[in-house]
Amino acid sequence: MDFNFTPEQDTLRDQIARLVRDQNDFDTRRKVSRSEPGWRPALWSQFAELGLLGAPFSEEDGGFGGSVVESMIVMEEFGKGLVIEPYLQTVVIAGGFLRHAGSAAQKEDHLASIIGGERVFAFAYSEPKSRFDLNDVSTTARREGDGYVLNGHKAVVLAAPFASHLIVTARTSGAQRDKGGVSVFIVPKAAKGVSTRDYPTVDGLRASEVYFENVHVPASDLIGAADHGFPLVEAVVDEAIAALCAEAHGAMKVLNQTTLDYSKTRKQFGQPIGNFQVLQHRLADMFMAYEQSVSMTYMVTLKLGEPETARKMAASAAKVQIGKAGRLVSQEAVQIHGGMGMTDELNVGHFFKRLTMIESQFGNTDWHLRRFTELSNS
Amino acid sequence: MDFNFTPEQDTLRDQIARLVRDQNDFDTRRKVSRSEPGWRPALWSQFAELGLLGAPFSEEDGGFGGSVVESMIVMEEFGKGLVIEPYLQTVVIAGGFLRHAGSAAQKEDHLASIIGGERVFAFAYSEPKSRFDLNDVSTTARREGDGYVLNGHKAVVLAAPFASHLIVTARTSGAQRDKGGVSVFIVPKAAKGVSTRDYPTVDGLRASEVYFENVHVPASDLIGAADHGFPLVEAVVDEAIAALCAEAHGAMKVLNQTTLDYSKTRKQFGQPIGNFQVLQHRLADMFMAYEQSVSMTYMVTLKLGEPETARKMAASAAKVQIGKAGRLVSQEAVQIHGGMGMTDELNVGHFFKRLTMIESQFGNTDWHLRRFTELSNS
Amino acid sequence: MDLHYSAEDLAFRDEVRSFLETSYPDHLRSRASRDEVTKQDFLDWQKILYNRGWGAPAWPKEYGGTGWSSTQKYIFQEECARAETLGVPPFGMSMLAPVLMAFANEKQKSYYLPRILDGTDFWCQGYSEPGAGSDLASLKTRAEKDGDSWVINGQKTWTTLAHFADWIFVLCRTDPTARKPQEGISFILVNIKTPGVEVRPIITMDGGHEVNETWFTDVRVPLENIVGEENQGWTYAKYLLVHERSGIAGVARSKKAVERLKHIASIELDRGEPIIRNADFARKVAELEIDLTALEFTELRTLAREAQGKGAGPESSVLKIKGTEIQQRLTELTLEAVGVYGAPYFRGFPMEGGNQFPIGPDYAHHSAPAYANMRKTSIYGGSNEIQRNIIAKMVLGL
Amino acid sequence: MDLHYSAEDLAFRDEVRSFLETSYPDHLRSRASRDEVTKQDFLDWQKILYNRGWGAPAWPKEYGGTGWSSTQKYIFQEECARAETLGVPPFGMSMLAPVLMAFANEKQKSYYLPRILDGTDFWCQGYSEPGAGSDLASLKTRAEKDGDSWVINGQKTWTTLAHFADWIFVLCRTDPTARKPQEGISFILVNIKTPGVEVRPIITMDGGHEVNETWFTDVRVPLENIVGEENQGWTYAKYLLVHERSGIAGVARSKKAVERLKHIASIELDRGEPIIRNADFARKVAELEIDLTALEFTELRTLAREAQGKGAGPESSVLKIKGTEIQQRLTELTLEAVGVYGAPYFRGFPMEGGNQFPIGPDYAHHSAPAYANMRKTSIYGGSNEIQRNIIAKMVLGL
Repeated sequence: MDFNFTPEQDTLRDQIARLVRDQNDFDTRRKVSRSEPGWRPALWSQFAELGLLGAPFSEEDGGFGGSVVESMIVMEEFGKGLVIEPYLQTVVIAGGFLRHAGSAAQKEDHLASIIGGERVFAFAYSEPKSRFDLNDVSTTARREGDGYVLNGHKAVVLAAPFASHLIVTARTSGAQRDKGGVSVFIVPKAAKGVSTRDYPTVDGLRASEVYFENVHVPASDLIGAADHGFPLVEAVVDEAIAALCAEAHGAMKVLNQTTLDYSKTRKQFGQPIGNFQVLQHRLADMFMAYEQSVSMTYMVTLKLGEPETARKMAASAAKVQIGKAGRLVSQEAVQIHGGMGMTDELNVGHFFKRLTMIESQFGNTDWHLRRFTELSNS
Repeated sequence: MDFNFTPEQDTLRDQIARLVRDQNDFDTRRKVSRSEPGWRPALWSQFAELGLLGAPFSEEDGGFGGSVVESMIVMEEFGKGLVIEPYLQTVVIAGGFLRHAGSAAQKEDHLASIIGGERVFAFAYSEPKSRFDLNDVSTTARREGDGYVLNGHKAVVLAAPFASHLIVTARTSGAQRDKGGVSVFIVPKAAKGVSTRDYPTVDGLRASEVYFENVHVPASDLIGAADHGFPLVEAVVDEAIAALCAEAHGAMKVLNQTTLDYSKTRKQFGQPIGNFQVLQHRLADMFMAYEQSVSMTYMVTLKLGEPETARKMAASAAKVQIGKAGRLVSQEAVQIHGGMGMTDELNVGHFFKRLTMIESQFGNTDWHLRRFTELSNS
Repeated sequence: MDLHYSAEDLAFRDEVRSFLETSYPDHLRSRASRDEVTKQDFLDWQKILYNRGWGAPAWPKEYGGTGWSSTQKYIFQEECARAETLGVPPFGMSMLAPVLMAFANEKQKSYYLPRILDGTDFWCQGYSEPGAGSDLASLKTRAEKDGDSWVINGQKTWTTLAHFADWIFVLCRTDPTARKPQEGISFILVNIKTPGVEVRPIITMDGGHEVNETWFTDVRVPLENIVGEENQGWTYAKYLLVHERSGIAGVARSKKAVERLKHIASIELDRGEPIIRNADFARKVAELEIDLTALEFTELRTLAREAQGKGAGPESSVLKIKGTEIQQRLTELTLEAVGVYGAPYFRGFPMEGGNQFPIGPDYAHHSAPAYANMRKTSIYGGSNEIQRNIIAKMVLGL
Repeated sequence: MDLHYSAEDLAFRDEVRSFLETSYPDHLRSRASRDEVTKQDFLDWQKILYNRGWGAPAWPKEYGGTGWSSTQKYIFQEECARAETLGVPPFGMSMLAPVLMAFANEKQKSYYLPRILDGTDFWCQGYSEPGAGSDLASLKTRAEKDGDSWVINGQKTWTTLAHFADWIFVLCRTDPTARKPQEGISFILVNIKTPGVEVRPIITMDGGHEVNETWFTDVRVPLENIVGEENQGWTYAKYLLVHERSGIAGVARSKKAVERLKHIASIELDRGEPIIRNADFARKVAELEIDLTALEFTELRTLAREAQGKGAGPESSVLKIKGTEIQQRLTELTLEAVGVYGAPYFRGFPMEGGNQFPIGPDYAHHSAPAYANMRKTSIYGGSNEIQRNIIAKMVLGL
């Protein structure tokens, strides 16, 4: 039992923290998110140079021999700075698919480009009617000759506007909600028949509706076994959830500190509002919510390697805790800041919006409570 | 639209309040509840003399021309004094069955005795496995000759230890949980084959397990139509719920006042604890919970005459609100009283226990939330 | 005790309902769910009400009001909510007007009130300042006498709809030497076109523009623009804050919003079924409906007390707290219902094809900004913390 | 970072587990779920632990403790919870003993500690007074020097298990003239059989007898019964309050209780199905399990910090708050699960047929009293309000 970071991990954290502080201050981040192209390829290159994009990959995969703990560190620091660049989609998710099920050729083709910062991925899985169910897939991949033909519509695909490649779930057999029959493909966004409508999201990211119209995909771009993609998707999404939890607790840390600082300086009725016992207890509750979120992030990160049921329960438990804590912390931060907390000018509202979106990303609190319940009582 | 009481109703309330204050102070109530027989027949006679037991009955039924509003007033005042005498079971419930569906002969036989205080009723409906479902009835009433033969076991029948008569639900047809096939009978407790095991309840009342072993009941003691008793039971129980809500808000009123008084006198750290803003806000929340409970009691009481769906939704909504408010108020009252609130010596714990039991009487908060949801979305 | 409307009240309800059906214009109908309501929208609706003689439902007849009973006012609100009409901005109609009626001189009353009634003047409120949010009495904006003018310097903030306004009523410090912060404050009316008044937008986190900073730099207004007595403004401000709290609970609008939420939840799918069949979601909607019913009856009880002349009093804090909690919860659940389509954001980005947003269902477009925006309700109008303080002090005597 | 136990730790766990399986006596097994645990029960269990050399898991070896690592202590707690053993009353073992080790003289240590270890002395705590609940420093009980004795007068309350106790450690005011209420307090050991000590039961609302009032009337104890310096008792009292907070979260016991709750919920029927299949009930159980997981990992993080010598510090307030909230919630849900059979009450009424209650399922008998009883947990040990004050002050610097 050990909750300590290695000296290398501490160094990694310091590097990222410095990079975020220097390159991603609040005004810069806001400006980037509101202008085209909505991210900074140059910053992405810096990530690559610093080795961030290879941090969680093994040395044999061309990475720096880290693990999910490294992704946790990156995401926590990114959460503190509201970083919009698609580390989650590219490194955690696409990287995760490749690590778990990529063929030697696929790894060869993609991993070095991910680690080097040349390729950016998006994960096209949700659909207009699928809500949060990863098995609810209407997009079809029809076998044809040596490959597949994809047709369908993927909804709110984060980072798709600047992705070079997409990871796409599609149905190779079965009915819309069957767990069998789901397959996973790598599709270059430039492939014929792929079209997108791009838009910003409320939390300052970018996303697309992605349409597939008779898109031909060679069999070599299938990741894992045909029809058996669902458990793979679940495994990767649980890793993405762990990373999101880290991002969320990073965001909560800053939001708590900002609110605490504000409560010590803002005066009402002749004294700092932090003197009022009601606010003191609410700040204490925010602190506890944050501490419990850190605990759950560690918990899920360290349990990603457990057997399937334990891993899923860990991911759902963490997502539930983080969802509730994020709501509490973000709502209270705005409330304690009063009118100022409502403005676009302070970072408070931006953390509020990001934490709100995290709550529903990869399944909201209720969805994960139900998954946890079903696993717990089965 | 009118939320005012008539002068007669105001007078009734004053009379009851005086009676409760004079005859049912906390120490007396505690002593009575802990000694045999666990209630006061003499006090019951006083209720009769004052006309309380006839208050909600029409003049043609021998009552005093009141309505559910009169029962609400009685129950609210009884709630303030934690009165243990079985007004709910005898007047509201048995009286309700007779009002709604009693034959002329049944009214003739029973109503005058209820109003006069000679007969006391208990309502034997729940069973060891029925939880809160009124249709879940395993007790059987087999047709035999000119009557019925009852067999079964009723659980936690409040007031049964001192009842002269029981209202019993039994199955005349159908399967255990069918809504059809439930019938309602009046059974003298002295009838051959009726046996009881009596015990106290945590809130200072008395109850029995009631066993029916080949109990012969004449057809003339069937209330309403055979097999069609369920809607009748639902209607009467909704009236009982309205009465319970009144009792609960009466209890909350005293508990809030007691807690408020305590917070003004009890000192910690050199000042009354009511000076601490955290307690101020919690007392404000208790006040709001109480106010909302009063509103919901009025609401359900005034909607008892509405069509079935509206009546049920009103009853469930009120029970949910009162259940939550009672929990909040009772828990906070104990917490704010600190150690003293935990003792048997103060009335706080006794209100706590009564409010706790009310929460589950005739269906707990979850049960009524589900009923409300099903009616609302059907 | 009785819940039923009288025959007269029912006839009145039908009259209102049919008026709204026939007279509420289509071009405003589509506005209600849009991002931004324009000033012209407000003016159009006020003109229609005015022409019908219902320009000021809550005013006494002598000022051109309807003279309605509190039940009639309640019914009118209910019907407007049911028809999803625009709201009427409260600043002139429900905030300033009662103060004028109670404290202004005849000349002021006869000049300003008719212009509020027919929509000529659009008012906004100059109360809060950067350093004085819930602590209103610590305001710093000064008004100094100079000849026949007040000269005003200072800054107000959170001035809602100041960018639409013709006039602003301003709390100013006129006696800086007063012993208590509540003393030495005056209530002054300022035409917003007066030189030296500058309105700067505050963009809120939902991307909307409702509130502003309003700066006063050597703004000169006639001495006669003061309402009531010099240095007595705090009394009028407080009067304004406790007066006309009816409707503060927003029950009728929230009832309509619950309907909308249930409609959305009957369309949005969860595991292939409408999400309203999801036990957790259904429970949350039911809890909200039940809370709203409790609030509705608490408001009805308050109205009954008011009708008896007993006054709403500090109990109106209950209506404010519970009403805003419900409004916030409604937007939370709506955002939850729409799932992934809560994320796309359109405000400020040019849309193709006019009113129709291109991505996801219509009802989802505004769900996340609405959730963010409604956080304001527990902050403004005396934060919910202040309301709990008021209950503790005024009701519970703590 | 790593969650796994080392091979040594796993071997230790097996050792503890097999010890508990073979050595925990049957007559104590049936006690755990009974109303009242007797003094003899506690003594029996302590004797068994003592004989195994595990009489004081948390003490250093020099005092007869185990010298275990914090992981080993954690494992021991987990296994005891898993086996549902009796708890060891904390007053002597975890509260007084650390104070003695840190501040007592050699003679005191060598006399008292072994007698705690082998169960000879049963201790209770004389801290709270009727006028001083959470505000401990305002205590009034006096100890005055008279010849070779302290003469103690006053009243303590909430003295848990004083009716079992041989000794009580008492905070007394020894310098009434001290400037601050925290000063002038001494920490004195009193044999409870000393003339003038009177223990009066306090019956709590669940009908149980755990706590007492303890009265001191001219109680004479030797001067040497003071621990440490005269008038420095507040320092020792605080030391006691922050020391040995491990286990305060009660995670292991609560995990076992969740198991029991789920077992009950798999038996109790709702609409003919086990209530654990009811979506609302299942959700509440899941939320509790998740909260407990969060608490477990927060405790593990705290242990890890402690193991590095960083000290638990005021973060232990988080463990206390969350731990007690979970314990309370567990009893709430258990009562909810058992339905109508939560109502019958048996304590103090003679039962037929020995241990078996006659009405309803076994697990229901104690559910309502347990719910009522557990309300104490957010009051005692520094109320949860005090804990939040501590977080605000000590952690957040407010």
